[in-house]
Amino acid sequence: MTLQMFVQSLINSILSGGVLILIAMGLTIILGIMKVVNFAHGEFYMLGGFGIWWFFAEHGLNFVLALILSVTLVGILGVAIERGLFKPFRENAFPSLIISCGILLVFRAATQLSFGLVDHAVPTPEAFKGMIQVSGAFLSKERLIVICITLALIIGLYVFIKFTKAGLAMRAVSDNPAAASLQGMSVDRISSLAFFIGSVLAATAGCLTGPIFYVSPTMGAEPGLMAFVVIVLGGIGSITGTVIAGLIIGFIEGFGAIPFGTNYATVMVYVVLLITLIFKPMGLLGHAEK
Amino acid sequence: MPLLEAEHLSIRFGGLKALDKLDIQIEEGEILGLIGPNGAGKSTFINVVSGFHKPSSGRITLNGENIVGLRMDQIASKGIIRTFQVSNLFMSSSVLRNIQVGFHLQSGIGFWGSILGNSKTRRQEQVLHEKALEISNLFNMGHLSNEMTANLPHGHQRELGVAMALAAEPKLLMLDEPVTGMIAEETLRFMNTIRAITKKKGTTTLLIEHDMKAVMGFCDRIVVLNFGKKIAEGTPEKIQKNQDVIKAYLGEKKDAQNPGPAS
Amino acid sequence: MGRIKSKHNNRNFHFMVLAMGLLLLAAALLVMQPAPAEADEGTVNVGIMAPLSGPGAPWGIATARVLELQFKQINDAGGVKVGNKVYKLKWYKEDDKYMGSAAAQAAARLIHDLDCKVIFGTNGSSPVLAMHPITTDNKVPVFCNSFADDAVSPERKYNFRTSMTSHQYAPVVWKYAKGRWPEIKRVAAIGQNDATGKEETNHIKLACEPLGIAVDIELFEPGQKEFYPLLTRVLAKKPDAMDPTCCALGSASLIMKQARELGFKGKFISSVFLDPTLNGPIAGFDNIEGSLTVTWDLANGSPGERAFYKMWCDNWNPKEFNVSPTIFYTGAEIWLEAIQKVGDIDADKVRNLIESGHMFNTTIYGKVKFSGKDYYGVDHQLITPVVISEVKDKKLVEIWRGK
Amino acid sequence: MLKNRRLTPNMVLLVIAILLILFPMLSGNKYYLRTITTLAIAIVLTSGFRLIALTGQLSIAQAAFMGVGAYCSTLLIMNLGWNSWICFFLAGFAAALTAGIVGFITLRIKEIYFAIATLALNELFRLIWVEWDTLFGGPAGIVNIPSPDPILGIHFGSVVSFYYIAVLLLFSATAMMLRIERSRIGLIFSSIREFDTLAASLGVNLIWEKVKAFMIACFFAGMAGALYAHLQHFISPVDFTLMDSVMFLLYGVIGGLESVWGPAVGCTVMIFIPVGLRLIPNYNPVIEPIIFGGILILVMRFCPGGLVGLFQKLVSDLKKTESQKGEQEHAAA
Repeated sequence: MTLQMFVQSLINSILSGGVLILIAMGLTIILGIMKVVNFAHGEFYMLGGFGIWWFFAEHGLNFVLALILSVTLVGILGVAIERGLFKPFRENAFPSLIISCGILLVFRAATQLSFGLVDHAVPTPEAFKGMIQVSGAFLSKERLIVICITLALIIGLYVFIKFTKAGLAMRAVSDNPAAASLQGMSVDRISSLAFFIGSVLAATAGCLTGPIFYVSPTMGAEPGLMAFVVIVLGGIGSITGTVIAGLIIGFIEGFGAIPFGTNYATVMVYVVLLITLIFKPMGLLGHAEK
Repeated sequence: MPLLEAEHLSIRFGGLKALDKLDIQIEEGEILGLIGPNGAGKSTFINVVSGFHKPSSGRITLNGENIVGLRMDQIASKGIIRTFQVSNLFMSSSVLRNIQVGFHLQSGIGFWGSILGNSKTRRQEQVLHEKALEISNLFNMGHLSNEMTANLPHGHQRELGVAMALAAEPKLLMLDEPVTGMIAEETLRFMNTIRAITKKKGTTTLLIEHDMKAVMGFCDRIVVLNFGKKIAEGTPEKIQKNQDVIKAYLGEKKDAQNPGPAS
Repeated sequence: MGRIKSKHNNRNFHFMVLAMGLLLLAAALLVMQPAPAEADEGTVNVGIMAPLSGPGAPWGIATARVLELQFKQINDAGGVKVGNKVYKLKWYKEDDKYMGSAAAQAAARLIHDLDCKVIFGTNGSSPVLAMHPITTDNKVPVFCNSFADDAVSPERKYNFRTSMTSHQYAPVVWKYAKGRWPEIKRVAAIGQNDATGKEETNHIKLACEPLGIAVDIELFEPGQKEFYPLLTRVLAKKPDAMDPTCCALGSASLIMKQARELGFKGKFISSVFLDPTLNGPIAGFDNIEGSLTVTWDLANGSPGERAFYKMWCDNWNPKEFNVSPTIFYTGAEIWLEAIQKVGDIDADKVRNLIESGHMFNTTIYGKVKFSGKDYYGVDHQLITPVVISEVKDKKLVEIWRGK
Repeated sequence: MLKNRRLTPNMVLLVIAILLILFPMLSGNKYYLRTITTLAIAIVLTSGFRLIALTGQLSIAQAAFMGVGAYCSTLLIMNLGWNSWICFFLAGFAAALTAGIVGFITLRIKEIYFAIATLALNELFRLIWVEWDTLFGGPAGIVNIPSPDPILGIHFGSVVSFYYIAVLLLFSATAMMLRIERSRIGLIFSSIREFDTLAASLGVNLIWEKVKAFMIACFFAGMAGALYAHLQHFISPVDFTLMDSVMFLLYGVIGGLESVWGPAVGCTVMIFIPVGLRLIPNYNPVIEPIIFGGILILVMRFCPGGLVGLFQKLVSDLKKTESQKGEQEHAAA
């Protein structure tokens, strides 16, 4: 492997890992706090993408404005779904899993029916165009910006969970909802907040990757699945674990693809997940309840 | 040779030594009381013996055979059955089904017998059913046998836990605070039932209790723990007069303002 | 659960069984009630099978739209005259979900329940192969589009493919490319890791190797969007040209975009499908400028092609246009012409006509016939003109047309 | 009808059985025969899923084990020319054996972690079938799978014969599930789900019992897979995907996992809804995912116990009001 290929693979790994982390982060918060198994998480990513396409590409809004608008709308939708559908099923895997599967089917089919049959391109904003070259390896500016924003969001979220009052409340609810509500915390409000943050993060990932890839009704399927792999590998509810697991998977995809091809890299991801779970049944940084 | 022997048993959680080089022998057929103030390591001892926790060091032998490192179910199949401190039961099953799970090791019904459901299996199942009713009658729960466990009053739940353990026909029965939350009369009745059954069947019993007074009348011998160490051992009369024991309980009363044994 | 000994629960158990019985009874009634939809006197039932949901939906929905309009127009014009009878068409639409099992089930409905005499569909190899036992056993002709070689073979007696595959396209386009740019020595063929992608990349390999071009095949899981790792691997082998189109439209576009981002300077040559109006927005128009493809601009094609494209634009969003409907539209045209010609809707007669090398006149491509005996062992492959176009100024420009 | 307390469950079962056996004679519609055949396969798979769920584990890999059975029987028949009926059982054993090996490794993983591990397993199996094309035919799959060999001159090729094989498989699987439900194995399985530590303290070997459940479930999945291969005459990796595994999960939970009848009810309802919808003139299948998703959401939102749970609740409510009425009358008298 030449230096150029190594640097390129490094950049590739960080980028695919970063986007994965962004999506998985929302899921781990939702699953960690509410114990709701949300298979429809990828659909919030998809809706975020459609938001940016609708506001920015179709209606010519400013990119940042379109991002904020789309992310907020998806967040509100997330809260509405949480209040309306998931609320009775906190701590209850089966019903929440089924409901989320239903949401997934409805969202996917509804977007297909309302936004048509083609994959929608989202143009890259002028400011983000162009390439950067690092020791022979290429990195487009739009990707660099995604990496930066992802990094900022991860740090922001970490600070939020570790140091703010709301974050502390979230952790308390996650550890023991009954005790937290006895101490006067509103489990309802914290759950809604968690769901809001979760859907916002997924939607942000959708908005940011919109111009890099494209927007289609089925775009949430693969990231939604991989997000589960990431959080289970990292340990549910652990932010550090999610970051580590996301990077591990990013690196397997980035470096594994070079000697073996991408389809074998996918095989390796699942093998690594299984082996990790055999030795650490609660994921890398997950800890047993009780 | 004692039935169960623990030698130099230690376990630590983080920096805390829950058990500290503990030596305990349990003789065949006796009722041994294990008492001590909160946090003395009584439940930890049961957890270690039953395989729930692994000791940091030390040996546990049953009839001279080492049992450290075995899984919970392997230890159970060697005849060591425990109950739990809080009412740990199959709450959404009936009383009878709870007891029937207790028969797991004794049922004698194999996989294929169970699947095929031939007449032999049916007979065995009938026998088990009757045995389960018998056990529930021993604890005056015969009329409740089809009730859902979660609906039982607290006292009955505690009794059911012991009934399940007895159904497994243990060599060594370990009862973890079986009378918690019972009023005095209930306690008396319950403890008498247990003593009657175990003595009749010759079951060796290890009884853990926080309430010293409650166990005095029932145990053949008592071991007192404090901070994971054995501080006294002997007949109930001897223990009641032991200065170290009194100090341990009184000390606790002063520090944690816990209602002591006398209250 | 299962507290069998309890009196209370015994009753519940009892009622559960009752519930199931009632449900099954209802199901049975539902099943027995409608008699199979026998075709009325003067109508003939035809089936449309397409992926109406799932990843193939963009093709399937477009196909269903066009075929429904086509059949409606025929009925409005008085129907089809077969022998001395005039039939109206009655069509039924089924969703194969782009899955084999669903396609088999859908074919069973169209044939056994709805008595369809012909099926137009479907995309994808797995669905076509899965419905074969049912359609062949019941002698129902299938006009399909599957890039798997296996979809057309002697034992699939009533399967006809009305789309050309990379097997026909690749030799032509690569021969042309090698003639024009002799410096092409190494090609990367990138495809989706499914039956279609595997066949297509293999066709490219078969076409290129006789020309002295080495081919590196690279496959990826369907739905993948990040091709940087894959392309890093591909570009390390320094290919002179790339065929990235053995996959869904979006994936192909992304591969081209990302290859350019990673510094790929060579040509994109497509043996499957490349259209700047569809690929361009995602791939970037600059990135695909100068590419070579077997796709051509229907809007500037033969009169039939122009009319077809206009029909789409009159009724639906031009942006949603794709080639899938043309394939099945052509299939329907051929079947209709065949039954009129032989004066019967019998599948064997239609098959004999097609295998006899009959020239069909009424298609959007002009005169076409079926061939393929030397490769597939049976003349069930429709041969349409091969056109090579180049992408110039964001448009397809025809540069070569075969006969 | 509900008041007829003399109607025993066994009688109802008998009626269902007779109906199923007579059905091909009552209606010659091959489409419905085929639908019920697929329904039977789905019920067998879903019952297996439920059996695993009984031990508290959520398996999203049942389609993969169905695939193991399908590929095993197909390869043995087509490459070695073995008798298809022997292969039919071998398919079950192969799937059970695979499940046993996999189970011993993975079944100590719990809850959602186990669900995702099985999900990965399903993907791994699929990728093996896709990548190992010399043996498994790759993504193109295996075509022209023959019909089962004739027994005593009876040929098995028609839809009706597959229907009867499927019904037979359904009966034997259901009988097995009922037997397990009523026997000590079922008791031990559910005790693990309710409280594994307590079960272990009474001598239950958690892993072994879970592996047992997993193996029984996968045995039937494998047989169903072999039947599926014969029915379709064609298998490919896309027939045994994650989505199919999730489907069995959905069917099971919609029906209700608490009851042994849940999978049957769930599969019947969910498979017959699309069939029923197609009877509506001019029905457009495009909206089907929305209807399907809507049903999932509504059923779970308003009766988390599934359809059987809902039915039980309705019946018990009815009885409650009846007995209240009775008491009132009694009091009045």
